[in-house]
Amino acid sequence: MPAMTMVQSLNAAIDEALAGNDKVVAFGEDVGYFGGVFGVTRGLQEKYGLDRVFDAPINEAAIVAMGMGMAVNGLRPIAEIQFADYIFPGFDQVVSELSRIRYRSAGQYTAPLVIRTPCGGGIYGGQTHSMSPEAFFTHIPGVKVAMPSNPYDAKGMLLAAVEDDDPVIFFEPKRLYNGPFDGDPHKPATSWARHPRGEVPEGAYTVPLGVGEIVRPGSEVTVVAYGTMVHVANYAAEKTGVDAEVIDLRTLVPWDVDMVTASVKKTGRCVVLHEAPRTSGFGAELAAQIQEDCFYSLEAPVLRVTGWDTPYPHAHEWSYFPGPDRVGRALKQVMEG
Amino acid sequence: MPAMTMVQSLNAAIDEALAGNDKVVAFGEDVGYFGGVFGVTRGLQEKYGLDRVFDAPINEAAIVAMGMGMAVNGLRPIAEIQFADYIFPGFDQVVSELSRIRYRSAGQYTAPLVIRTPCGGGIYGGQTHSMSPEAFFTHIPGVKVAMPSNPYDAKGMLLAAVEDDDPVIFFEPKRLYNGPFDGDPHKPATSWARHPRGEVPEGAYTVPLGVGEIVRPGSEVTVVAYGTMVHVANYAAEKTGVDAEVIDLRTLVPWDVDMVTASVKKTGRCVVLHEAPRTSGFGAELAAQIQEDCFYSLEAPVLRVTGWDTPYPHAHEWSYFPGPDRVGRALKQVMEG
Amino acid sequence: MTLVTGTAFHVPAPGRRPGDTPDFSKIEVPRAGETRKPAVDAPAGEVTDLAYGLVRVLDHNHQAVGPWDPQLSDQELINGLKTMVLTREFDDRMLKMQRTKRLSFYMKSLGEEAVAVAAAAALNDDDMLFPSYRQQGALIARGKDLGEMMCHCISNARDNLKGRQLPIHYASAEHNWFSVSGNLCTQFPQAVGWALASSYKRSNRIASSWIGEGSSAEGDFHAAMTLASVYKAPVVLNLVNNQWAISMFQGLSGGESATFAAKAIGYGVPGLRVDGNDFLAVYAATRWAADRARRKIGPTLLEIYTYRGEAHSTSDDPSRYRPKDEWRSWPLGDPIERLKNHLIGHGAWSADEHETWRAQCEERVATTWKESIGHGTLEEGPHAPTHTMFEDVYAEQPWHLRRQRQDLGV
Amino acid sequence: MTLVTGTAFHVPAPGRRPGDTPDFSKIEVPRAGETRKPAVDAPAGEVTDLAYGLVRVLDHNHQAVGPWDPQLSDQELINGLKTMVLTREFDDRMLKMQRTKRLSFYMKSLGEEAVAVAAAAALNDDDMLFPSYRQQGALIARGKDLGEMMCHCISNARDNLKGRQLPIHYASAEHNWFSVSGNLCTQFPQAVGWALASSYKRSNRIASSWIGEGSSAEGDFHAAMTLASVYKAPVVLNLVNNQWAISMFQGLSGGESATFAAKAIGYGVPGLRVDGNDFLAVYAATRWAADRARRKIGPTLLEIYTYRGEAHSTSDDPSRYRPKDEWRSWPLGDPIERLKNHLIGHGAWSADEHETWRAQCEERVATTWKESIGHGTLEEGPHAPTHTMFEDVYAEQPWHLRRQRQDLGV
Ligand SMILES: Cc1ncc(C[n+]2csc(CCOP(=O)(O)OP(=O)(O)O)c2C)c(N)n1
Ligand SMILES: Cc1ncc(C[n+]2csc(CCOP(=O)(O)OP(=O)(O)O)c2C)c(N)n1
Ligand SMILES: [Mg+2]
Ligand SMILES: [Mg+2]
Repeated sequence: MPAMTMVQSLNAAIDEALAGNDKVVAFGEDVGYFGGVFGVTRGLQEKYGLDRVFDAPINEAAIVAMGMGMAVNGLRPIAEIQFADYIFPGFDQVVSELSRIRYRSAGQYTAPLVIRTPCGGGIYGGQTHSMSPEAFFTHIPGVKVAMPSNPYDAKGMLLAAVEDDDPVIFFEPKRLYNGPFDGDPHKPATSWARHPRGEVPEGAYTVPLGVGEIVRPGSEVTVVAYGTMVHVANYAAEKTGVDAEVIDLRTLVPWDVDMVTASVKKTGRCVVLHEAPRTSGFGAELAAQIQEDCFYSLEAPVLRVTGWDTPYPHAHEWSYFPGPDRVGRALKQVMEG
Repeated sequence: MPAMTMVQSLNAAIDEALAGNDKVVAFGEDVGYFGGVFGVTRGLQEKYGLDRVFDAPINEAAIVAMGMGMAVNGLRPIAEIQFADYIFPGFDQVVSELSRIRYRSAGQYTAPLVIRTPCGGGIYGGQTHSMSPEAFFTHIPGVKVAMPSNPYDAKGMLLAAVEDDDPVIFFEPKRLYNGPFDGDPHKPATSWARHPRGEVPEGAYTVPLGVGEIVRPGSEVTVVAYGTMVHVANYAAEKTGVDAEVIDLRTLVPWDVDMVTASVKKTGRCVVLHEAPRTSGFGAELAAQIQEDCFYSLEAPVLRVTGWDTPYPHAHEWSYFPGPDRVGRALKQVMEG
Repeated sequence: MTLVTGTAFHVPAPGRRPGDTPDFSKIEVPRAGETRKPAVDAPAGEVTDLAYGLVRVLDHNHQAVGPWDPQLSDQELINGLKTMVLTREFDDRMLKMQRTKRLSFYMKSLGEEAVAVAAAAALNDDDMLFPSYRQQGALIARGKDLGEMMCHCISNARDNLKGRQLPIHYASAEHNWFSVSGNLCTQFPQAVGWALASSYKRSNRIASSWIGEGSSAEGDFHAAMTLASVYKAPVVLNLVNNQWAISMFQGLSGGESATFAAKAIGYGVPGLRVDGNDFLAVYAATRWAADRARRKIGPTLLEIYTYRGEAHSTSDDPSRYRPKDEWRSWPLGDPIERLKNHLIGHGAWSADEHETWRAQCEERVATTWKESIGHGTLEEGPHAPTHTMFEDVYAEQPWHLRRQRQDLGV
Repeated sequence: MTLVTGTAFHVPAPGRRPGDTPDFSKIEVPRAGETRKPAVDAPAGEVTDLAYGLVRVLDHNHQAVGPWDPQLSDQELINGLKTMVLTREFDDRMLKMQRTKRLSFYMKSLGEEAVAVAAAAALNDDDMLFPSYRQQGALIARGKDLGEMMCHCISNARDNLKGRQLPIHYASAEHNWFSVSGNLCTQFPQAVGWALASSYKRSNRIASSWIGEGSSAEGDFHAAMTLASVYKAPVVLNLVNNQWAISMFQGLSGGESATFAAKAIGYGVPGLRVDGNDFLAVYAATRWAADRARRKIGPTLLEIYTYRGEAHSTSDDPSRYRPKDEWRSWPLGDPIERLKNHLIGHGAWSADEHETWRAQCEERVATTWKESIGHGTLEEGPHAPTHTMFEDVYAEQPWHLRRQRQDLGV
């Protein structure tokens, strides 16, 4: 099995999708000839032609709407929004249109569009290249929301998203594109080649949406994370010696409530993590639901470790990013509770 | 003190603001000559002139951006978005611009824009005239979010919003425009004239943002609500006989954490309410924070009663709306917990 | 800050308000036949004059004249006329029923019947329509059962949308009629995407969409025009300038400074102004644009020039913002009267036949109404079963919706 | 679905890619002086030809010719030239420093110096600028301290933005320079709002904003144009067509089918195409538009026609999508060379003086850089104190931010 970066595995997924299904097209800003600013679609226009992998005007509403129109007409489009920070001009098309078309037409029309977009911080991208806006999308009935944490899942989940009959907002933590990242910026960069989930099978396979994964079994506390924070969680557990069970949620809507509640009922403690600002972040939903479902098993309140309620700063990147120290502190705190 | 509907008290507030401060202007779709589709700005163009109260093209991004540009240039604009359902074309201007201008310019530029918008259901408005999108805005650092539940607060809070040096998203529960509504559509409509908070002083006064109100003292369970749900909460408490303490949050960001936690620590139980869909609604934030702050006082999990995770339906209005029956059931359930 | 008197910046105003006498003297009405008809493959840059012209066929004597005369058979015209009359009768009844609270809401298309009905006639039945809320005439033209339309409007058990949508927000895949959105202009770029997928599939089907002049101020207008222009999509984009957007006259949407058709120029797309109350003109212009699309020459923007004869919807009272009965003075007349007079003029139709048909429509609508309410009403039901409220959010019901359904006990 | 071969729909392609010889033969370059200059109060409908012309002053002999010659004094021109040179030296050094990781990011304005510097010269210093990220020349022209610019770019303790923004996202109220946004086109409608408030205050100040041709596809472009047109706002809107938007040539933004200036026509706003590499032309057109705005006649859209000489930013490598050194073949030349040659041509400047000034700039930039890093660097700090991260989110810190600050222990 070849070792791949997440960029390569996403590229492979789109390649598989294009090869396997005539109805698949991919487009977005700089997606065509250039292959995307992160290279996720590199080489695919040359391989599949101008009308299957193409550039789109810089108008995110247009990109979503075009994808929706195409999907309604039977295609399986994969649209790229260059950075998740730039998805908002297209937000109305997602909230008011894409998410509702099945419902409001009583199933006569459906729009299985996949919107891929790189998200998250840790790259000194400042406030307009670092956002984690996933929570907004989890509050929109009718769209699924997913975020892989490694190359293997990225390929399998993206292929599952393309097969899915519902629209999927597919967040790609760009800090993980070229290697795992445990939240410590001072360590030398590591590569996916030396990570088990950097091994990516050739050919098509799917990792089902809606199913989480216990990436680190443990007994003392459940840590619910997704994207880059999965790696931070593992590292923090290791560093603190807290016997944490780390769950990689992978899909946010619908999330794997069974896996999470079983774990929390077992450990009696829970910490939820994300990079996005705290207030009304997806951690709020997780904490609210977990305390409701597991109240009588909980020995301490569910804690959240998240980005701060400020725009993402540039110079204070590592004071903002919820790194292993802050996660470690929360693990210790929840153990004392 | 004259009795006023909420439409009238909002109109009076804008009137006061325009009269008291040259810098105040009001605009939006149909806001000028017509006075708004709900009449909130009725008569004000005639009184203050075409350049102080005016119509705007049907482009919500333009409305927010124009307001922001004006606010940056020293005005105190009050923009109307005709229905909260239609705020999303302007969402990017709120998320990426309005909310961040103070931060990213390090205080050199500020944009004290008030965006008023009618929200909520109960009027058979279907999925595009019934939304309660407040949670989206609570996840945006840099904007304040408020929602009054009665004419008195509406006027005082709107005047506070206009005075506030930060942008305020001001949600107006349209079901309450013309009278209080306790969630029972089968009762005859009542009028604000017979409600104590329908008495609205003349002249300017403010109801400070960030401060909640205990609208019904109680000892058994704390109910946290805002907007129309405040009235539903009162009614449900009455109907069930549960001695609920009902808190009208009034401001969602920043919310009155001291008032809420003091109450929950006293009652040991809590139910949070909103009309918006459940997943990642503002109730999630409230429940997450309350369980964290009050964990050791809680005798049952914090429950949420909310709209369902579907678009707002037309015919099934009363199956969707979180009315007194559902709230009542939650009150009983939390008492058993 | 000291304000001097006078308006600080320009705020467009219609110049005629309640109490004023209607005054359309500023509206220039070119003679029928005056505006030229370019070849279907004319480059956009060579037809910019059409953005300032007005495609008209029926002259003041009700004769079809000039290059745009589509040369339709009497039967085709009579069909069009009949559909327009039916549409108007349907609208009338629905409005009345809303007044008696059987519908929560309604929007008429009075005066704009040709906009929709002529377009439907000029397009193929399998062309995909992305309408806004005032093109019910096109759905009727495509043969949608009136009873089904009513059942939708009253959200009863037979509503094909399961009670999920406001009245008039029809969706009918069978009629290649997309789901009407309550959000303005969103469907415009979607139509372009649909049309591109049609090209992609090497299909002959094109798309057409409608927005109002008020809606054309939305960013999605620019999205649609940019997409259509860049990829040369096979789409006919209609901008219905009916002079009003709720209470705002078209000057608030940019109409004071240029025609709406002129917006097409900057995209290198042909923009045609069309007399929207002239069935033949709307037919001919739509046909020209549809041919252009079908032959993959590219998109067209049609500014359909008309007047909103009624209130915006049942939620507003136009006598509060414009002169009463202004519509009666509209220089382009009533589309039904004009086509009727044309047909009568050359002996293919008569006033009696007309009245007979109108009465039949009234009757048919009334009968259908009675049947429809037999399947339930909004107020009293029955509606689609309550559990359906939780369906179609996703293809399969996820756990949280299942829980919510169970919580409601349905 | 069976796909036949060939492209199903039109996808614009630049026709020249890496490895190809640059070919600008399709670009028509009107002679300098050819495009007429209308009266400042000409109605928009009477200047539509200018959307297809090209305002040019400097001819191929570097002489200033024609009606648009702004008749600037030698000193004014020398000032402009000096500022352009300084801007280029500044950019060069910043790029190098980014390559050695002292900056996280940088964007040069190579070849576009006149776009910003000439505009700054033509506007009043108290006019409000809403720039995008490639108009640093205008900030330098307004006298912003280079050291402060650098301190911002390296987010050190003296960064006036407290380390909150990416490099080059300057904000300087003192210079009437709005906060540069990383989000494209958002500032365009804001500028219109600002300008309207200026009218409202009966102020003489106007606003000006810049976007790229790629960004003009955003919905906010339509928002800005609609607002400007409807309210006749005193604003100069610049659309810098530098041929590329990262890797996408201007055809992907609509440039294949019409000029970008032509977009103004549909709004009833004058749209002028301007040679962006001709300092005098940019000055003159800006001045015309500014006069129009200041006299409350209305807004103007200027398509500034130029070429992006460098990579989009330090994050991309243009040799992967366009011929190497394509810029060298750009038919409109280099703005610095052209103004220099003009001044030399009539004896107001010399090659030696030029080289001396350039070397002085290089030196000054180098010295300033050394001073600036003395106040800290991005990598090593010091930065603004960490607690400032929690400030300025709101005027006053609410409880949740206070808690978060305490949680971080700062
Ligand atoms: C995004 C959005 N903003 C505002 C509205 C409220 N609204 C509904 S119809 C309407 C006027 C539309 O006017 P126009 O486009 O001219 O169409 P017409 O009603 O004249 O056919 C408005 C403002 C809406 N439905 N959607
Ligand atoms: C809303 C938004 N979408 C996408 C981007 C990513 N992006 C940054 S610059 C750029 C290209 C802009 O090109 P153009 O407007 O022509 O300006 P230029 O760089 O040529 O000066 C893109 C796509 C962004 N910053 N904001
Ligand atoms: Mg209209
Ligand atoms: Mg560009």
